[in-house]
Amino acid sequence: MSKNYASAEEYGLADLLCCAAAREVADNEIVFAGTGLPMVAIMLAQKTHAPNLKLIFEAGTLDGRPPEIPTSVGDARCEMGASRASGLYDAFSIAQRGYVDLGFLGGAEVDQYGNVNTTCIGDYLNPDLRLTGSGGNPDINSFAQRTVFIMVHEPRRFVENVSYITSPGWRVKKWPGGELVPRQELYGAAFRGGPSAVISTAGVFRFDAGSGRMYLDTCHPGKSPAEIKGLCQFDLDISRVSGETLPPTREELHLIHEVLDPEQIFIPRVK
Amino acid sequence: MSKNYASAEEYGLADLLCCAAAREVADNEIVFAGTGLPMVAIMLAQKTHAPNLKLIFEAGTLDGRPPEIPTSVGDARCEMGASRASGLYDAFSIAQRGYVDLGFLGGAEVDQYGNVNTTCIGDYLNPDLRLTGSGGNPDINSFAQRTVFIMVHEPRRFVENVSYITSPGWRVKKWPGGELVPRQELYGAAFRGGPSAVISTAGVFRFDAGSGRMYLDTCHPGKSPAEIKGLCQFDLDISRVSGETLPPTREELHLIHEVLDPEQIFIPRVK
Amino acid sequence: MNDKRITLQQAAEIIKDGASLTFSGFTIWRRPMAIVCELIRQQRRNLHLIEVQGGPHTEFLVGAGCVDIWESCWVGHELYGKYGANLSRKVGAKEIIVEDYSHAEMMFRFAAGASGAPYAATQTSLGTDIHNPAYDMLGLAGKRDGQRIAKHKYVFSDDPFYGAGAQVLVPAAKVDIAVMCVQQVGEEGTVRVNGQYYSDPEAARTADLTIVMAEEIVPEEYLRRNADQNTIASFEVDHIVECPFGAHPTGMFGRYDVDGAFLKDFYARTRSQEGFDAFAKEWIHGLDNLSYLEKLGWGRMLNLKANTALNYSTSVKRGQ
Amino acid sequence: MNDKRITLQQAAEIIKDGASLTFSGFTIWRRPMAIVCELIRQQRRNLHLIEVQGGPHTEFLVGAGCVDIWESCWVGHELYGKYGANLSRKVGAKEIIVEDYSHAEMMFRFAAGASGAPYAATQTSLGTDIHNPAYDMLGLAGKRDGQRIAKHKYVFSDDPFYGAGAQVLVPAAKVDIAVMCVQQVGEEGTVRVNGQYYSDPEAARTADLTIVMAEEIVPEEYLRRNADQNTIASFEVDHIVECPFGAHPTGMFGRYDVDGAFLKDFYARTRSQEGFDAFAKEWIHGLDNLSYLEKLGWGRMLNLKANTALNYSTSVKRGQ
Repeated sequence: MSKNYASAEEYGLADLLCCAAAREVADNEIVFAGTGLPMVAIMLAQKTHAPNLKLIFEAGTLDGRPPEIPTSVGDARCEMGASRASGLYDAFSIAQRGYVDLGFLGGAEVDQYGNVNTTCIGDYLNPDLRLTGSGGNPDINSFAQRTVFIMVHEPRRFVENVSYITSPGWRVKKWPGGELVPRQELYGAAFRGGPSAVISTAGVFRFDAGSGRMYLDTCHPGKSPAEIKGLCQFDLDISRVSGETLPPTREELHLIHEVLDPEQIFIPRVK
Repeated sequence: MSKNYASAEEYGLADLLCCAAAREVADNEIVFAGTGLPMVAIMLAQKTHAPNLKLIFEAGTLDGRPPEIPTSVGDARCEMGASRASGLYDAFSIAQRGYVDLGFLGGAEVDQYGNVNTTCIGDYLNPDLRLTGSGGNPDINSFAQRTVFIMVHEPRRFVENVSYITSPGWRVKKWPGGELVPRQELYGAAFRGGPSAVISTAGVFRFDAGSGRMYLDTCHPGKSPAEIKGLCQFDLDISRVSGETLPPTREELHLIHEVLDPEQIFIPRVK
Repeated sequence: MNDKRITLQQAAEIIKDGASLTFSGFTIWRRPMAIVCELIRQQRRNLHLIEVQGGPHTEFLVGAGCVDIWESCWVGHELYGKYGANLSRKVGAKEIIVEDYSHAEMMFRFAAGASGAPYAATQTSLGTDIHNPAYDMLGLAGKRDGQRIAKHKYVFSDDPFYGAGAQVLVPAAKVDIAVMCVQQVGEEGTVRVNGQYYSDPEAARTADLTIVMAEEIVPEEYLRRNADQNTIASFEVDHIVECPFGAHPTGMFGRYDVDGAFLKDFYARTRSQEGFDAFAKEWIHGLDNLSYLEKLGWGRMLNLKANTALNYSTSVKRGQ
Repeated sequence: MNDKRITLQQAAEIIKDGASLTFSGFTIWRRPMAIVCELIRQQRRNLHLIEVQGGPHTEFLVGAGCVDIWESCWVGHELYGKYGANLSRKVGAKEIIVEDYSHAEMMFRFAAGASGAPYAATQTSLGTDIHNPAYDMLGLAGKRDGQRIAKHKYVFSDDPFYGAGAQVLVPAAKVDIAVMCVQQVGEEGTVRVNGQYYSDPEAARTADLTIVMAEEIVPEEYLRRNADQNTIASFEVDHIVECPFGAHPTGMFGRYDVDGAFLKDFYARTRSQEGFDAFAKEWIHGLDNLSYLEKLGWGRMLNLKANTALNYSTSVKRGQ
């Protein structure tokens, strides 16, 4: 059955990101999701191709099936229909124990190795802007089999060196010296995986298994590889583009706007 | 008000032990109790001079007030009226955190320093008799401010060297060598206390703060210091006897037999 | 039976200048805002906050100049305010020391503290700047006395048992006072949290003293009928305060939702110190809990009230 | 929805010769006796039991010759049998390896395993023979491969953070299968334990595979109406079995008491191998769960049945 893809004027960028993110999830996976668009994406996957995925919220919800989109993982809406409501020790223990297949995360800056910053802009000791801090970003990224980052694409965010590595990518700092080493080397037996995709407002990016460097996989409709390369301060590999990011289907748009986020908390309607 | 002490024919040895044990508890203390006579003793203290003591059962009952005497700390009776029913991680965390004032314990063998064995009789590698094992004995003894042991008094139980140190006394083994060192030295900043009394079927024993050695404090009615010394394989200090162990009061006997253990699960009636 | 009841004002008075504090709740849920406001009214100073993660209560205290040290991993108002503007401003001006850990590290630090262990071994955040030795802010400030503040921010160590590789040892949290906000507390201190309990059990047990503010003080006997539904044991709680809606503008499972509009307004207005001071003048100073509620008004609070079948509000406007 | 239901027989078949096992419950409460009996019928061999503490189930398996290694701290029948006579006999005859830890050490080993940490730091049992290096029985037997069995029984280490002194590091428990017995499990695996949950959450999470036997399989949706009352999450449970009275002769909070007379009889009769074999012939072999219940009879089981207002039996004879 051919899919009923929406045309360009029927969806917005948030819809596209949400659907691209949902497609990163396989059925039966255990997924760790933060507040916002990732939550909508996972609930979308749950209602489409991955009905048996299990959702974990950091604040302490295990196998959640919220009837309404929560506005925080601490929200009262998280508990309704969940298998167990407990706390953060439970959630992080489960993650460290190795249950989590996939985590969805965000970031303010990312470098070519998938190192992500959510802590500060500028010198840490003399910051231009202090951000929220790490939250569970490095934890989920350390414990999960793979992580997907959803980010706004601006040149100031896709940088040569992030101001502060909050969340570890494929080449990370070995202390006390701080030289970059492969993630596998540092994590040793605890290595499970790392960033598998970055979904930005320009395209979908993946990482070369050998070099750990980011490459462009798909361009969002209307964007060219060269244009996207121009939006990165590092030298983006655009030699492996597989095509265009698939647009949302009409069924997905219906689910997003009529079922999952009718209040437009995270995903605005375009019309 | 003078106490209404029972006469010798009105009570049994178990009654005497139970009352002696109850008197080791002060009001408002947090007490960790195992199954059996200690449980009756603590509930007796709760109903007499220590109404605000808080009872912890190892299996996961915090501030328990069982309406009927439980036959195990895992018993369904433990939960009724408790502040919280949870599990062993909770109970041992609370103990290690330093909440526990007093623990009641038992043992098969004890030495002059209060080292107690509940693991095996004979060489550990070729045991004559394997016993139950440690249970929480060494844990409560490590974590509480003080512990009281209740034991049957026979020469084979009050020995020069226990077959296996299950629970640490005032001179303990320093590994890898195994030489005896003061408990304070080994526990360092984690030192909180140790065995404060042994209540046997012959008398009540305490420990010298300096030497860590056991001395006879009170003889049970009808027992002489010399007789009790003869029941110990080590050289018992009988120079500090303060008198005779106080008998149960009639009120205490009433509570034990009519209220706490009417089924005679742990404390038989003498008449 | 020891009487544990105190007033809001007394609760704040127990917390002295220079104390280390932690809190119940998660980001914008179940924060002890009424006590936080009282601390600001009493002009508490030099506080050291050690928390699994921060939220509006952090921003209130930081904005009011009560805090010298903040040890945690995150502060903000979720979708009602992207980051902690007051903390951000004071970090920039070096008016506050921030020690950054990861979320799991903070949680494991509290779990270790709560179980009486001096540290926990974990394998999170390896290779990040969280472990950058140049960023040990309490060390740089000369505050690592090994008493209440650990000698090291963290220590690397190899697993000797299974060859599991590099471990990050993180020191147990040591906290003077936990300030909690929950649905129900019994007269003797037993706490029943409904919904997610976040890191509340560990917060209460790690702290040397625990103050529980509750929507209701209920008969102890009522809670003890179902001991397996209770969250924190009587003897872990030192003082109790009854204060309905004490978590506002944060939310409380089963009782009321987050007041998103209030938080948005706070975030928008308190990016500057002048803005914070004006906010505090309007919403903190000169008020007590009742006059604060009067000022909020019935309409606002009824709108936030949770539907008791669902445990959240069906009338609150959450979206665009 | 994956169907997790299996039969008692299938549950036992999943557990292969040589597997490492742990169990739900505490001493003589909530032990998965029906599965244990089925394992004996299926003549399982070379099992490695790693448990926070033992009980009748241990004695059944050990007496039947199913067990090669027992790592724990205690075995017995509480007041119905002073110690584990079968284990005692086999230890004397060197037919089994016993590795002794303390109770808290075992609990912390499971807590570490459940949270994915390779070890836990604790300060218990210092100065005892539990730490006697000559008594490292798995080491003496050459079984410390650093894979499922840690390279060391324990390691001493100083606290680098607060000068808290000598720490005993104990290795995380690594367990193949947790065999649980609880009041209710949902169709998708969510477990609700009533009363004390003992070390059940850690047992389930530490094990690589978890089998839950329950008095009743209930609609998943029923349990999910109150997620904060559930004990173990759906995805931590791999297989579920419905087996009423599956814990007998151990007890179950809210359902039935311990069958003390049965345990006393077991303890008295199984001090010798011949005694155990006769017991097994009478009560294990040639029976299934229904014929076992028929053999016990209605009078016996009604006597043990818990009063639902109190959660324990008011008719069972407990004393002399």
